[in-house]
Amino acid sequence: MFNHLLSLLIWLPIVGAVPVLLAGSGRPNAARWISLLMAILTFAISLFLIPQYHPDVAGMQLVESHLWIESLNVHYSLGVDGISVALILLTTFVGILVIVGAWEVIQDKPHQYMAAMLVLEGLMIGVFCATDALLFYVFFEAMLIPMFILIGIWGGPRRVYATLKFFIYTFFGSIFMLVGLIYLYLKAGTWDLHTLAALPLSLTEQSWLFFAFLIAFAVKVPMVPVHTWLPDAHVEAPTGGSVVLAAVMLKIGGYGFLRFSLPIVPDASHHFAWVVILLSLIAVVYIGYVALVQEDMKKLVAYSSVAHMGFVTLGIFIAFMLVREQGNTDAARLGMQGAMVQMISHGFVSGAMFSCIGVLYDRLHTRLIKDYGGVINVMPWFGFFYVLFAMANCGLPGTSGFVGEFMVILSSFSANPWIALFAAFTLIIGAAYTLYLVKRVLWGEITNPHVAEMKDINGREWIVLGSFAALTLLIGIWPEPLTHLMDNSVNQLVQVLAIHKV
Amino acid sequence: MITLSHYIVLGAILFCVSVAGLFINRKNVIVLLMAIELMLLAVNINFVAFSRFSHDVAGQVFVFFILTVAAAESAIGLAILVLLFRNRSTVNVAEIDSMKG
Amino acid sequence: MELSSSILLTIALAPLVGCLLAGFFGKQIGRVGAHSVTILGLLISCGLSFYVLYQITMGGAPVYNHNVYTWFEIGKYTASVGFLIDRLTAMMMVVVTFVSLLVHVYTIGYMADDDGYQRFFSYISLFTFSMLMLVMSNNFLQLFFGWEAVGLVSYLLIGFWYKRPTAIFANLKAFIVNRVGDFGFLLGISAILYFLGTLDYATAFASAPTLVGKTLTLTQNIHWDAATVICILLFIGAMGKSAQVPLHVWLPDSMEGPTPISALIHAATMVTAGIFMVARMSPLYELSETALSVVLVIGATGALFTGLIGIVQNDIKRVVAYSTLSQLGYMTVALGVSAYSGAVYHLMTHAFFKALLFLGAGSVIIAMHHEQDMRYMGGLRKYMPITWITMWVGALALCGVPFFSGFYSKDSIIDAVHESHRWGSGYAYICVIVGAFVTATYTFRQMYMTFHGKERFKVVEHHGHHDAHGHDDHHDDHGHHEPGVLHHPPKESPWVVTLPLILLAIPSLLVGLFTVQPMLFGNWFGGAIHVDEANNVLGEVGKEFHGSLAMALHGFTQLPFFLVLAAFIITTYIYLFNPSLADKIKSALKPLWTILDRKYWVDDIYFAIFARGGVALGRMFWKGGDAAVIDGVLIDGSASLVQRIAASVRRVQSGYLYHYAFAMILGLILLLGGYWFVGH
Amino acid sequence: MPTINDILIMLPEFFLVTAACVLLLADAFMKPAERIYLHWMSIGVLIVTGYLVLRYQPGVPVTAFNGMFIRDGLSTILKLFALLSTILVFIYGRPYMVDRKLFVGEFYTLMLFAVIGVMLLVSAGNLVMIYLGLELLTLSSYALVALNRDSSLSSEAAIKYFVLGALSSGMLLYGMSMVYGATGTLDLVQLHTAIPHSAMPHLLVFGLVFMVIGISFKLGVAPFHMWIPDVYEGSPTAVTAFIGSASKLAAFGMAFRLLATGMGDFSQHWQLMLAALAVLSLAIGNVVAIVQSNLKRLLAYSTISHMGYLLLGLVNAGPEGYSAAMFYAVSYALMSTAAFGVILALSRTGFECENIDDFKGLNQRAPWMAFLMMLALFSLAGVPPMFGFFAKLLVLQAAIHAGMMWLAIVGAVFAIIGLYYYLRVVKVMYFDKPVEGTEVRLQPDFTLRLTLSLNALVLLGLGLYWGPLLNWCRQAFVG
Repeated sequence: MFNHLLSLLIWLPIVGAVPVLLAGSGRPNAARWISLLMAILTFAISLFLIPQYHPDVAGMQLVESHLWIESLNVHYSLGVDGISVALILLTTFVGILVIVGAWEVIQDKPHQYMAAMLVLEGLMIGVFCATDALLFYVFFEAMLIPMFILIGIWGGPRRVYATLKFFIYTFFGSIFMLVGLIYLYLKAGTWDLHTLAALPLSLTEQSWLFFAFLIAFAVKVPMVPVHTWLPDAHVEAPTGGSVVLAAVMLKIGGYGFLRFSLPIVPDASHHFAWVVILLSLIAVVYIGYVALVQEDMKKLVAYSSVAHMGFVTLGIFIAFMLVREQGNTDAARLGMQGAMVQMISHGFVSGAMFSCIGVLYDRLHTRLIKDYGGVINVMPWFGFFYVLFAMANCGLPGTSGFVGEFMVILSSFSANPWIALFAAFTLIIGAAYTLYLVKRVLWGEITNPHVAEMKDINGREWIVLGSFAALTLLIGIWPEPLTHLMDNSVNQLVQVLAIHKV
Repeated sequence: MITLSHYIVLGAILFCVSVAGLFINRKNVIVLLMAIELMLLAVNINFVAFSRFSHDVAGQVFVFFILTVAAAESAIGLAILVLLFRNRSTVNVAEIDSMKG
Repeated sequence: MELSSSILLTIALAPLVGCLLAGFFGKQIGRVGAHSVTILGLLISCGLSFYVLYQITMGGAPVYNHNVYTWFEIGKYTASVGFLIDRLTAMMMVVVTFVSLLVHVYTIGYMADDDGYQRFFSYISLFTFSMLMLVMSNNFLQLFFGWEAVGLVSYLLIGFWYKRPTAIFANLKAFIVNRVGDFGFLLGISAILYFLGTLDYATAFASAPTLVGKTLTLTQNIHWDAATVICILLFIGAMGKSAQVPLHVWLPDSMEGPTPISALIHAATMVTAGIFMVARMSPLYELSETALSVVLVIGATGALFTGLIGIVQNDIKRVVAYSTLSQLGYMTVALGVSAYSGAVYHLMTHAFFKALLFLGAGSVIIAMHHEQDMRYMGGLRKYMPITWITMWVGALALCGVPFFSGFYSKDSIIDAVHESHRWGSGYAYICVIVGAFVTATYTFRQMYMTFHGKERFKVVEHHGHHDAHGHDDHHDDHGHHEPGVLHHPPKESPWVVTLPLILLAIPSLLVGLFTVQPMLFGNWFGGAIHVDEANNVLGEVGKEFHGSLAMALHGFTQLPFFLVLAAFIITTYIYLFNPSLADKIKSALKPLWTILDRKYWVDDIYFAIFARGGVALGRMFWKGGDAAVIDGVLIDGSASLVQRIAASVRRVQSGYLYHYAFAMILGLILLLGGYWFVGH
Repeated sequence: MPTINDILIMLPEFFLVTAACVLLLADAFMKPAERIYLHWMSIGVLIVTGYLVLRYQPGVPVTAFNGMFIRDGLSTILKLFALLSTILVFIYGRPYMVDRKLFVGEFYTLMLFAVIGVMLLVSAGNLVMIYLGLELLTLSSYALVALNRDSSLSSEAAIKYFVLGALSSGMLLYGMSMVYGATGTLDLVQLHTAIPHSAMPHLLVFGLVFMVIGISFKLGVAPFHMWIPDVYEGSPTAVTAFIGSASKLAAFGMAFRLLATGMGDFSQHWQLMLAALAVLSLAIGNVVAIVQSNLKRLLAYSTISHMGYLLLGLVNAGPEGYSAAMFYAVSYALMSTAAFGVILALSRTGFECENIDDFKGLNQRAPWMAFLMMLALFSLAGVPPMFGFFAKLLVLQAAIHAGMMWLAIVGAVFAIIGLYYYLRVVKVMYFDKPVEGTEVRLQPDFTLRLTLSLNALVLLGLGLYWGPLLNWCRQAFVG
């Protein structure tokens, strides 16, 4: 089993979706239970990664490689390093929670919903495992289909606009990457990422490729100014969709930077690092202000996601300044680790935030902040979780939200104090928009009579929020296991980006 | 002395006439059929001329095929025309525009 | 003997356990259960803190500095969670746990009828835990953890009565203003990591001298001295936490929280964290004259001008709040002249008498059925003698009347400033001297308005209604009944309230007398605080020190005492013999009064610029940037453009045969032309 | 001197011709009730022909009748898929034709003759053969389009198709005559050798242009695409499916024969022409499709754009590019048969089910059909892991390899625009509520459902494992 652990992880949920579909709308509960079983099974199997993966050994592990298309030299090749392992665990974990979260919330064709979720989960795992460029691209794109369906069928009033925007936006981003990858293939005769990393490229070639990759991943992350699909998608998506979108899908953008931009076009990445850094800082400040004035809870959290992902891109790209201009590899590692931890933590925190909003939405069927107020009066437990996640969202020490931002700010100061200055601004603006939200939703007198009738969270919601909370705190209080898991891989990346190709 | 180029030019002229007939004529579909025949004849002239001047008989054989096929073609064309007239009770090109866009 | 980490962990975690029990199982264990577990936790923690203090001072235990566990370890950078226990820490631990314990007890009475009883106990225990993590930390990471954690608890407690619009505004404000400070603080920590490559106190302080000569390059030609940058950045953090101008605006509003936490958090402990931090960082601050001057000037400004506001306040708690601001200013001034131990010493005495004043005020508020406006009080002394006497003790201590604890700490600060030759010390000296007078003025005014003169409230007996109207629906606010009307006469508060008052009155009175000699002049803090010989102003002051009694007697001949006396005479005359005079003066000095009443318009300006401005900016970005430009023009714009093109192109498909044929001919011509074009 | 061997080489064609004639006669003696046998017989005939195509397959390209007829890998593949798609069309089309009283012998015999045309065209070794094959195909197609005698749309489509088709074949012939004049030969292989030392290169290019037009018309490349939307819309859907699949394969074959086999050494002249035509049809096809409300018309425009992508492969003018283009043609044939298959399966008497709105809420009514249609549409849109994506991948790669990065980028950009209108259909099927009153009734025919499901699932299957097919296409062009 362990030699095909990754394939198992990818295909189990995808294949598992078939019985779920067959269970059909006739027996929704059967569909629910099967999909839950599949999700739990996948998670259980993914736990084997922890003993199977050796953090102290560098390079890809649990490697699988089969020739897929020999005339194009495409391989079905999988492998994981610390970063992928962390992200896969995140995916499988979230996978369970979204299914539990959708349990009786989704009444219309639940079997299709669950099936789409499972397929999506499998494909996302595939993205994190693929070590062949074309395979990666296939997973990367195929992901869009189930998400498109999820938003489109179970979404809100403007779901069609949102989902089309989402699909086309992302497709737009990635198609150029495809052209770039083909170019690379024609040059190198292979799609193997490891070989491509070693491929010598002129700075012009690298620059073109860099921007091809940048568009693809910037849209996914998303970075300013190609972020506008995210608020719409989030607002319209069903809760589960938003959770997956925020918790995992955005990470794929950051992950892509690590797998493509850094190793394949290091010099161009260094050359244009300032672009990314600038955009990241804009994301932190500009988006922070935008988030401040949102009237829709989901939109607000969506924007805050953009701001938080800014730290990911920032952490990744200051590494170049640190390594190449100061030779300070340790600070680079710190920043990159920060980016990674931020990805994971944002997975939990934003996922939790969206789950919370889902809880409210299921009760009042509105996401407008002004319809709420004084929720704490009737839902104390919910209030507890909501405040906890809000605090994590504005990076309070002791929650996972702090760790990544802390590391990134620390290392960015070493890169350039000004970067740190703007990055650290998130402490203020982040607190402002998050707590302003909490103030308007949670605190105060009950103004809306319907709020008075709301019931506190039930057991199912307790499980979802509770597990999110547990991990948020765990990582916040003791990130060392996580950083240790990824340390070797991050270190390797830092070494790689120190190598000049021209 | 009539050279090859004369034939080619003649062919070209006939061809142009037929083409002009095809898109200038806005009245009757039958005219279109005629134009098409004319075009094929222009082609035939070319073939014959070329084959004559390059002392290669294949071209003239081709002409026979073209003539045959042309006959079949016009047969079908007329059949369709009849059909059209039956359904539309008109063969006016300017009125055949129910499918557009 | 060596301190064991288990003891320290117990000290830190006992309150946390109490918090979790009271918080998660509040319903199950009930009110009594809640306060029992939390108080038990505090008792353990407090007792052990005293034990630790004993071990450190008398028991000859060496300084404890060990990590509990590694937080992260990346390359050469490591961050850990651990404890550094020296005399400074030990003292802070005792102050924190002792005051917290008393506040816990006091709360039993104060919150007796509140719905959020368990929640409240859980919060204050959580606060104690966070504060202990802060003071016991041996590294910057944990310091920052505690720093923000106390901020969180303060946020929760200010907003404890979450139905009050004012409360939830105040707690948001408090948190965000604190975040402004933390913003600088975090950058300071980053700078330390950048320059010293470590987050650990000991290592950092050891390598601190290497900072000399290092500079931080901001632009091509702007290079700042490393130490100055670090110290100022850290001090920005302190300004937030310890409510120094211009970040002081949150503290007065924080009085929206229940009184016990005003005593605990916003007087005794949390707000002094900044002072503690700077004292802790003395090895760094000693490297930068500039930074210390900044500290000095800011502190002095706060000491005087926030005190002035106190004079015009009518809310009994706000008076104390402003006095806290001003006292924090004193401490900061002390830091500014490198009299760190003076600052910490004043921190301690202030913790006692200010907690006392707040709790006393709370006791009065209980008696007045949550009426906080002093204009409806007066003559309370005969109703509540214990509160009256204890508060006088606190008041005199605050004014710095000789023999009272406040005298020793405050006077030595004034002397220290007098001794200092640092840039800004002249200004500071004026501020603190005038401040002494101001302090006395608002203090006596408060005491008179509350306890003396004739009663300005009337008692209207309401039978039957009285039980229903306990002071639990007071959170809805103080305005239910019309001001100055009570439903039954004020009475002395229960023992759980008065006991803490007494227990705090004793140290407020005596602690100075016994501890000034060692702690202030005896280099008691030892290695914990580092002062360059050149800056050792307290040493200078210490030269004239001949025992605490002598110092007190000598105090009667000093300028500060005369100022206090003057204030005493004036206020006595005004508020006891000629109350109408107050209003006359007010109207006479209308403009001045307005300035003070509007708090120099600082809050208004901030609100206009940052709150409204921020929202306006955000809306501009959102509607203008995201909605209009990116979505409107780029995304939907291009989409609709394609639509329009399509709509026009489809018209080419006219349906007419001859058009189709023409298109083909056109294609032919294009290809031929194209070929001709390429060919030639 | 022709030998028996020549006959053997052309055996599949001979068989099919004979069979077609037999069926033509048989039909005359059939009662309408027995026509179902005709249906199965024709399918059987096609299967046998396919078998014959595969059997006796020479390892190397061979010619018959003095190079008139070429039998090589290319022709084999194209023939097989043409036969396959014709079979599919028969299966999908039968219920539809029955509903419309069009279930007549002509349909089958004409189709069979058209297939013969396809087979001759793709195996043509001589300009004459190309012309004959082409005409056999097109003439039958004219008749097929007009099959529904009572429909005015059908006859309008037919007349348009006929006139324009005639014009294009006239141009093709004109071009052929020029080439013939310039080289003095009609044989493609000799043409290939004669071109370099031709006396009148300009005349040659002149001819080339006309032939390119003939090809473009058959492929439906802008600006010679005008007939496509109207014919697709007007003709019976079954016929549309045939025109959209088999005859596209034929068109590709013809393009290859003329351009590669015939004028391969002249490629520098036609590469740019094709590139320009590709850009034009990518633009027109994708853009105009956006505003269509009739699904058949939309698919027509999508055809136009797809032919643009096919040209991306051809411009490479090397074995790699040819194989990519053929791969694309094959994939397109399969995708369009699937898409039209769904339309056929959903349509019934008096209900064409060809308007996009007819698909509203299909997921509620016939989830499986909706799913199959979605597979087809995503495949057409070129979203991985569907088959269509890899076809696009290959042609893009071919274009980049030919040093036309700009062309590849244009292709990519229009893929984005194209995506939109496919998604629009998916949206209608999945996200819209069904229109009350109109309820979708599936064709009960079991074979139809089964084959259709297989057809659509193959798009996914080949997407996951398309290596062998690609190899096969590659092998057709090496040596």
